[in-house]
Amino acid sequence: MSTIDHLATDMFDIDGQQFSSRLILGTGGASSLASVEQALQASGTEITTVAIRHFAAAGSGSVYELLRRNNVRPLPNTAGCFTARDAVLTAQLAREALETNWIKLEVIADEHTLLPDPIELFSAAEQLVAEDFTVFAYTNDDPALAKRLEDVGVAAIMPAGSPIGSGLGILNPHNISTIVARSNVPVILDAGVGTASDAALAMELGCSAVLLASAVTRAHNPALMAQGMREAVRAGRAAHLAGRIPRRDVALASSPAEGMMQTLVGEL
Amino acid sequence: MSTIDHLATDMFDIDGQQFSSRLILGTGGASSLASVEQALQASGTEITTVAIRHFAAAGSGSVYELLRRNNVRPLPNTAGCFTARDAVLTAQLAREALETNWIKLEVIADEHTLLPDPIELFSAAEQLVAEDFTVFAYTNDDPALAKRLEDVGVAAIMPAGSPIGSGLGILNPHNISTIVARSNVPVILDAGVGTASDAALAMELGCSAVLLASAVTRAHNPALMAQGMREAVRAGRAAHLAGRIPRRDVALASSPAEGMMQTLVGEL
Amino acid sequence: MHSIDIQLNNQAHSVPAGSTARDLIATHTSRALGEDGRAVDGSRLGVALAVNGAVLPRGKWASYALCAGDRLDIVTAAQGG
Amino acid sequence: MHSIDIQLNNQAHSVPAGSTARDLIATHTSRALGEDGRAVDGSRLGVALAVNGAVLPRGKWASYALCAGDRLDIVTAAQGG
Repeated sequence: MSTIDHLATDMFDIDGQQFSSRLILGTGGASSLASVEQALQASGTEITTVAIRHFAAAGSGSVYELLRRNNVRPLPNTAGCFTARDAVLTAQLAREALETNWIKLEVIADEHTLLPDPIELFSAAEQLVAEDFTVFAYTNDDPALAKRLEDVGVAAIMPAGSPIGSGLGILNPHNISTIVARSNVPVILDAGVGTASDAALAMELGCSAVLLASAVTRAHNPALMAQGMREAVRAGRAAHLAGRIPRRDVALASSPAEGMMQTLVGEL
Repeated sequence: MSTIDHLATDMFDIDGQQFSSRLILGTGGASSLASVEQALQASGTEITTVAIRHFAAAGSGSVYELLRRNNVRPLPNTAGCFTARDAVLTAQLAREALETNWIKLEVIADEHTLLPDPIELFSAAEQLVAEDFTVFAYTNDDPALAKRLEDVGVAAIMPAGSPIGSGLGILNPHNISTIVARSNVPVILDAGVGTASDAALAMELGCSAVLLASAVTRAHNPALMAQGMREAVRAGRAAHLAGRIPRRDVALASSPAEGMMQTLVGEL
Repeated sequence: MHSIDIQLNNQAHSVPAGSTARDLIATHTSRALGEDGRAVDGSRLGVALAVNGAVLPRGKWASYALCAGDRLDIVTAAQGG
Repeated sequence: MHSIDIQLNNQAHSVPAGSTARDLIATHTSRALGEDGRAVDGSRLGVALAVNGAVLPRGKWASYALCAGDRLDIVTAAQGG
């Protein structure tokens, strides 16, 4: 049976550019670069996050080269930074190294939760916007903070569904849909996705894209999970656009009452 | 970027036959046959349920012909039956009309919940198995009843996620996974799916397939929702096979601590 | 030539005396049917018949003469489920 | 010819006196670099340099002479995020 792709013209717009894929992959947690590459290909991603770390002279291959040969755009992050100062320096190094203004801004409050520190995050966002960075702001799921970040000029709001690597999915769907409803920039669900249905839910809530790493890289079969995430993000996007049925407290028959045999309606 | 389909060889086995699609569509609730046909094509379904109703001489096209020209196998149901007697008669008529031994057995307790009546359902299943039907038993999500139905010889267990047409999704995931864990026949989630993430979750819980109707036929855009459901079922299946990450109460960094600049780890 | 009264799909209906179930279904579906109750054009008919609440297999349609008061149900696949 | 001691990526390191940042990076990455701090083969280098905790743009690598005690960080993209 031939199928039309009803999402063929649905593009993800960010920073004046268009992407077919609404799945942004992270590369952390994978057992090898080969595993990353298989997952990237199965995911269909066009944007992928990388960390900025010391160059190892005898490195076993380059993540940067891997992204370039797969035509995937790098989104460097500031993972591991606890202060605005460190995040800004990391962003500056990332821009210099990867020749991109894009930065996924992470400023972490503590190593236990890896939740963003709202004050340092906001300060770093202000500085980086002033330095002409295109800031993807990793934030908690607070609609008020999201609004402040948007007002300061970030390009995308990236609320956490749950703590990084926890696999707990979206713990507060209401907050995510509130952020989406109030935002004039793309909202990208970041962190906490554990499995495909979590990614689909994020898109159903109106997110423009989903960023995930551990759910794929640490799955038993990363490439297969990557394919699942690709289809889940598309599925959730389709469902969001298609307009779901309302939730009802009582059942509603899908088979008609008309045309029943008399016997079967108890008359006779 | 070229992608391999990691699900290409993953087939749905039922009654000795193999199907590529694990999505079974229902045709009820659609505004027109044209709408059904577009949704069928977008869904990629290979099996679709129909009701058995009086033949209308001046009918506006035939569901049966529609399924035949799309090479979709009909799965007649006994929707609307409240007793084993009526369900058995409907099954017999369905076999005669559609020339198939397959029957989706529904025996409803009341019109408010449309939940199956366990006693009538079990009785009808016994009779139909004895008459060589291939019985797809629509049941509640009770693992004990599911086992009794399997023992009597049904070909598939079809537990409800929530009441038919309610769109409430899977209200008791634990029951569904328990049924899956104990079952030696395919478990097909039936009823209650509202949106794509519900369908993905069903597959993640280990169901072999998902049956849904209203979620597609009553969506604002049925064809687009059908595509979403197709990808959601594949996504959930991939995630199930791929082996998801565990849920954790604390975060786990996806970016490495190694290779951080000294400045950034607070030393200096 | 007189007619007999039956009930067809929950409605009162008259058929010529001597009509068989096959005659009734052929008229009702506008299809020519063979002795075996199948469409003569080889395509599938997709209908079934109940007489007084029991299935009458298509192979017996040609030999079943309708009786006054018979309750007939001609059914087919409809949107549902 | 004497050498000077610096810190490179958190480790003690010696370079010949008079070395520039460009010399250090060329050695460390095994790539030939032009005056503009770019690889002479035209491919992207993918690294950045911080000197004493501040970015030194690639355009200034060739003109920056390393000083004893300088703390250098050469960074690149790594798996993460």
